[in-house]
Amino acid sequence: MMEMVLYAGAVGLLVIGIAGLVLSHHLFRQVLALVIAEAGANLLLLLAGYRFGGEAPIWSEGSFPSVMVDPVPQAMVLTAIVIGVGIQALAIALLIRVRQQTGTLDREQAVIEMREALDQELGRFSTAPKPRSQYAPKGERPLYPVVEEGQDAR
Amino acid sequence: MHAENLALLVALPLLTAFLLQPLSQKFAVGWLAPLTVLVTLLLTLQLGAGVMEQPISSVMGGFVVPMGINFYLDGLAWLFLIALQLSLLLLWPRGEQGQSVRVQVLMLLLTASSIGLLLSGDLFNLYVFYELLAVATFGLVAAGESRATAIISFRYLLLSGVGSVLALTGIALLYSHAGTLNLGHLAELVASGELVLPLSAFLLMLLGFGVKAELFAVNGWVPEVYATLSPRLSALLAGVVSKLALIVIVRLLVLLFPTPEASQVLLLLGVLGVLSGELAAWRAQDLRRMLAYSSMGQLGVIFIAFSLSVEAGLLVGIMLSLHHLLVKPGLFLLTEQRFQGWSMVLFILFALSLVGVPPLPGFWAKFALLTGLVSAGGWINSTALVVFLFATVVEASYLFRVVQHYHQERERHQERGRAAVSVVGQDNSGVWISTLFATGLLLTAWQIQPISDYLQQLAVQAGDRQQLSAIVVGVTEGRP
Amino acid sequence: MVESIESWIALLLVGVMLSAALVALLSRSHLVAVVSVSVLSLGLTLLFVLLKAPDVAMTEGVVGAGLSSLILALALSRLGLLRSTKAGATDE
Amino acid sequence: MSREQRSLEWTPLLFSGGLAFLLFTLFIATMFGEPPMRAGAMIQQAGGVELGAANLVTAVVLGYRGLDTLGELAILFASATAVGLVLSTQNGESDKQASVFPDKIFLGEIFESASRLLMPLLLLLGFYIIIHGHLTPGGGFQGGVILAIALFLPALARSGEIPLNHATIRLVEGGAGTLFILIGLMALMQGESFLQPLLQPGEIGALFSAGSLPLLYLAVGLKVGAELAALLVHLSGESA
Repeated sequence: MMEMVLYAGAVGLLVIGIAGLVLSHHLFRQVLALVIAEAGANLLLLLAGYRFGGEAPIWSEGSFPSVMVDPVPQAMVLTAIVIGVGIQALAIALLIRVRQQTGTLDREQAVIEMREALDQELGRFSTAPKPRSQYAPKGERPLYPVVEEGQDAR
Repeated sequence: MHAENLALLVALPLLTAFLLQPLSQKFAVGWLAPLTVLVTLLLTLQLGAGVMEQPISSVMGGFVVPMGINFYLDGLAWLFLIALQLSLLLLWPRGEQGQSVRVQVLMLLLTASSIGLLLSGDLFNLYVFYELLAVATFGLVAAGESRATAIISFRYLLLSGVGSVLALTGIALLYSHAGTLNLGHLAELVASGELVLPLSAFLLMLLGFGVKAELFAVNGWVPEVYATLSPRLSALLAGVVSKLALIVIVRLLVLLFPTPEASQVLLLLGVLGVLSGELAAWRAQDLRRMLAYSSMGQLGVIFIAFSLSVEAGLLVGIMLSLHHLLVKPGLFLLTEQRFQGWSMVLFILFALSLVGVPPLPGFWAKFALLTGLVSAGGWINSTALVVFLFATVVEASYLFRVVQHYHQERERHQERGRAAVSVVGQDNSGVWISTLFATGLLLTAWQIQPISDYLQQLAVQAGDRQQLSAIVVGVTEGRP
Repeated sequence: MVESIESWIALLLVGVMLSAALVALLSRSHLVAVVSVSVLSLGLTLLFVLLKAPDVAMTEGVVGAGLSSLILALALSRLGLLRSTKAGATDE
Repeated sequence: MSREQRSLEWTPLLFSGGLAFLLFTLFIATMFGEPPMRAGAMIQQAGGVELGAANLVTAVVLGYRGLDTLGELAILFASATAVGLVLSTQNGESDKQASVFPDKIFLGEIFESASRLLMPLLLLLGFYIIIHGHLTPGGGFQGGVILAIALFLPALARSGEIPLNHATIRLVEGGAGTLFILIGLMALMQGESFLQPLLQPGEIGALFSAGSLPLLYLAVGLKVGAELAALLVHLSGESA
């Protein structure tokens, strides 16, 4: 039963994370979802080295335990956890910048801003018919709204 | 040359990266980073002397193989190492971006991780280098000039994050079946039939490592990122770095999953990549995104090539990769400024080769794929063949639409009695570097026979699992 | 019997972790979401102890429950998400 | 624009359900509890003797898979560098924002004096964990994180100066990473391979044992501490 529970937990975290990443409309929640998915993957990796009745691979009372769990996945999970936190910090930093650049943390809104900025910066070559993207804004509006700092906090 | 020195190729760029920031507070160190790459290039040349006859393997820390991590240098890795480091030297960011110590540091980390990806013989270690490559790329994307850099980099980070979670899951699955992650050791176990790895592990790792290789379904980042990066960095990422992830995937396919099912998955994703990439490129509104989409399509073609049988597929795939490695950076560099005169000539040359016009190398690579697909037979391969031919037509149409557009623009300018376009003091280095790539292309066209013989040898070596496990694990007896 | 006790603890922890994950993604308040991610990390830490991985447990405890939560809390303040709820985040 | 109007998207949910089922069955089919341990068993036999580390995980992290650890340090370094790049391009802007911000974490005087008391204790604990990494659970990563938090606490409480300035952090960052690589290179210079453990393994369980592993862990701890401190400083928006 134990493996059922553990694998259900790990796979559950992984899938909740990935689904949350796809479904969230808020960029900050997407970061949280990534953190959750990573936790699930780490747990899966650790489970790959578990042994029934095994002890932690540490010298105690003059000898190593006779049955030990596999130390290799443990070392790899250690590495993966630290990698994960580095990426998480970078994601947060990028989010802070996203808010400065586009003034929003809503996913769709940010994508619209991005496409507008790109179209404006790269518009060099236009022989193909201009397609209306589903994200294109309706009606007249300034190409790039100037957003004051801290506007959405008020 | 001492085989243990393989580690230096990764250690030296890392060392310089760590030292660069403290040093830069005292001295101007702009030259130190490229110099390091030059040193590793020389080291590579020295190490690779006998590698075509006998690949070398070196275990970090001097442990026995399944315990320690090994570096493995064969002809394939060596060739791409040289290509990587030459491209790095040519495309090293200059100007305002190059002044920033942080950008230099990230470039060095990119260098170290790329070299690591080519050399490492351990799956989890590959994952670590892959993550390092990813993080360095996020930083470089965010350092771009566009107003949308942060959101683009963030979206790339999320996609890549999902990829790495999937890859990690694949590694976990593989480890719980095999109990080892060394590629040589695994290859030996798989070849002897002692171990059957689940295809799903391949799928998970394919999606994970495929993010950087512009594999279909995980290539959503490509147009945005290449549109915001400076042309040099786009050239570097599209030209060389994508091939490194590709080589990782190919090694997985050849060494661990030599089953028809795995190849078919690759073929399917390749076909979808070709279709989506080329059609998107046809509809693209600007040159950079067009090139980015077309790069997705061409990577798809390369995936199709690698999905052929090991003997035929490796050779064709390597040919196509090398061709793309010469052409795509050249094209991206041309987007640095407006087209005129010489850059137009270069663009047409690259476009002709990309489409596959006879004396140019692109033709030979595509022809090899064509014959490969025809001789492989079966309805799947025939479908791939049709898609591939269709893609070539689409490719030709959009590339020459660009030529036509710029030609018309130029004539319009001339009618108004103005010089085409001449911005005073424009930086022309992009065109010069692009010229170098074009020279490489023409040299290849000239020496096509010896080069393809060499690649043939290379492919045979890269497909030789027994040699690999013999060299890496050191067990040869008891196996024919 | 030890086996089954461990199983029950594992079941409890997994339940807590999965619900924390759901709360983190579904709750309206960002603060609650961050707190649930920390709870998830704590649960994972205990599970790692149960799986005889003290090193990993320590890392997860320090990194996941400590540092990562600190980073997310800083993010909340820097992104101005402490007051606004998920729905109101972009309504200006 | 209200979020409530967005209907639940069923396709991704169904897809995730399928994925969950697939992964679950895949992993259930593995040999849980009795892993093959091809590499692991060898390490368990050889690890203690070869490296003299009482904690086998440490032996793997710094010995057998030392390259992974180096790569990981590089990732943290890359991440800190990228964060610096992202958040420093608009320094003026972010400073203005920090002062305008209504939501700044405010922690009272109690926390401030507590943090002053706590900091040396945490520093001590961090170093203790680092130097006992080869004996007991814990080591460079865990200790390093504690160091970073200890250094950051006063900043959080006083929303001001950090006991270390940026130049020092950078020096430690660079120095510790260099130390790790140099220890690795020393073996290479002696004709052995990169990252080969130096010195004698010594007696398992003693503080001065496991050869150069404690030194490596010290480098890891300092590096991790410096990187994370730099990250936290950048993220908190302090212009240190």
